[in-house]
Amino acid sequence: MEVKVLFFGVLSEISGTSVKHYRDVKSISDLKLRIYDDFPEIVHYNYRISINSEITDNDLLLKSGDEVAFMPPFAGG
Amino acid sequence: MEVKVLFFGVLSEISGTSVKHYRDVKSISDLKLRIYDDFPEIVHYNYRISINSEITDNDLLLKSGDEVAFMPPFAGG
Amino acid sequence: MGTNYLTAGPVSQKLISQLIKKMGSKTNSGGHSIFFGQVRADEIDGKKVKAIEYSAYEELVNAEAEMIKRTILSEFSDVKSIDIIHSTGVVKAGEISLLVFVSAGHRHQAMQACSETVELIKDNLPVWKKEIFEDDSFKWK
Amino acid sequence: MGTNYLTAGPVSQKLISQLIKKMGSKTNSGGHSIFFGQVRADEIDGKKVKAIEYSAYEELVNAEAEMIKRTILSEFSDVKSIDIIHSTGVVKAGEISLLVFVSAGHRHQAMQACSETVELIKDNLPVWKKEIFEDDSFKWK
Repeated sequence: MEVKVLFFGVLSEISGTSVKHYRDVKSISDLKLRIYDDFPEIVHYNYRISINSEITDNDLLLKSGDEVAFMPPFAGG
Repeated sequence: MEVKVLFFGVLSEISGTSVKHYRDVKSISDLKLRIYDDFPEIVHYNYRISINSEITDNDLLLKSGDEVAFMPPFAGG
Repeated sequence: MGTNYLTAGPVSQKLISQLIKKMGSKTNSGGHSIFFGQVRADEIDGKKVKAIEYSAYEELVNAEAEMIKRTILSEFSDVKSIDIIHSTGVVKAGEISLLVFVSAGHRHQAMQACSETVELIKDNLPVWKKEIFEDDSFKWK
Repeated sequence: MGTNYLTAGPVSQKLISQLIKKMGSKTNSGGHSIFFGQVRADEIDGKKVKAIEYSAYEELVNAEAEMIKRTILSEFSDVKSIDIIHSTGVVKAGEISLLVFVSAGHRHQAMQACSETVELIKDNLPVWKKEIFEDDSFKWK
């Protein structure tokens, strides 16, 4: 299985990309560990997560094709 | 001496004019009596008065050339 | 008309465009709040309003509008500019009779100052209106 | 762009004119309240902001903007319409990056609903910005 991860705002700069694919991640917490491995600096930033355009604070299970976004605090206007 | 009296809003309709001149009026209270004589219906309306474009609630003395406005409640917007 | 605050007939698209176009000229403004008052086709006792006819005491409108601007500028330190335009004469239903345009450094003062300016106009601007119905009868407000 | 709420670059005079022109179409509206957010030429640590570059999560912008509109319409029964336009990409100092346009039967709901819409946008719209300085360095906000 594979999920698509989107990085926004300052996180896209830290990760050096706005999209990255991860394989064999069971859950949000699992994905976070993989991302912290790749980009340790991200641990220092505040962010919220959405799965398939729905914001969530829960450690949900992931399935193939899910789109997971890592979003720093919104700054529109 | 002569003062110029302006009637606004519904008061201009009751008096049938927007401008009228009055002679030999000493004060606001004096002028009001004269106006009530001419247009008795005006006594039933709320209004404020200005002298020379300055709103006042006082019974001021009038001098020749003064412009006195009778103004119903404002209704702009 | 001897005043910067009154316009004959509805507030025109041209006047509105002029104000909109000058927004970008102040690069220390971060927010613009605009209020448009529009004549509503209200139904009153079964009769529909087709227009409102406004009349104003022009000299006093000038004095009061200046006072409103001074009041707002002294209360809101972040406000950069305030424009007020009110119609006189006939304004048809669907047309604009009042424009208030406030620019400020930040959004909160822009919106609060605009709202307060509108209230001060309602309370203090010597303007009167009569509603004209479709059958040409009318009612003073 | 697959969204009704985002525009590439600054909110254009043309877009603004279109919204202004459609005001009169609803004769049951008595007030329109508009907020424009403008990019400020702020000075930060001695460097002047020349532009802001906005990025957005478009799908989520759509969902959140719809939610904001539903929230406002359920809270303000007198509101007739709400338009929201936010920029993506580069918007220079003095240009408009946000437009909120609320029409209502009466002025209070128009102004309150507009103000509350702007706050909901600030809190809930997935948009990010980076300030670009005159020397082309930048800072995420």
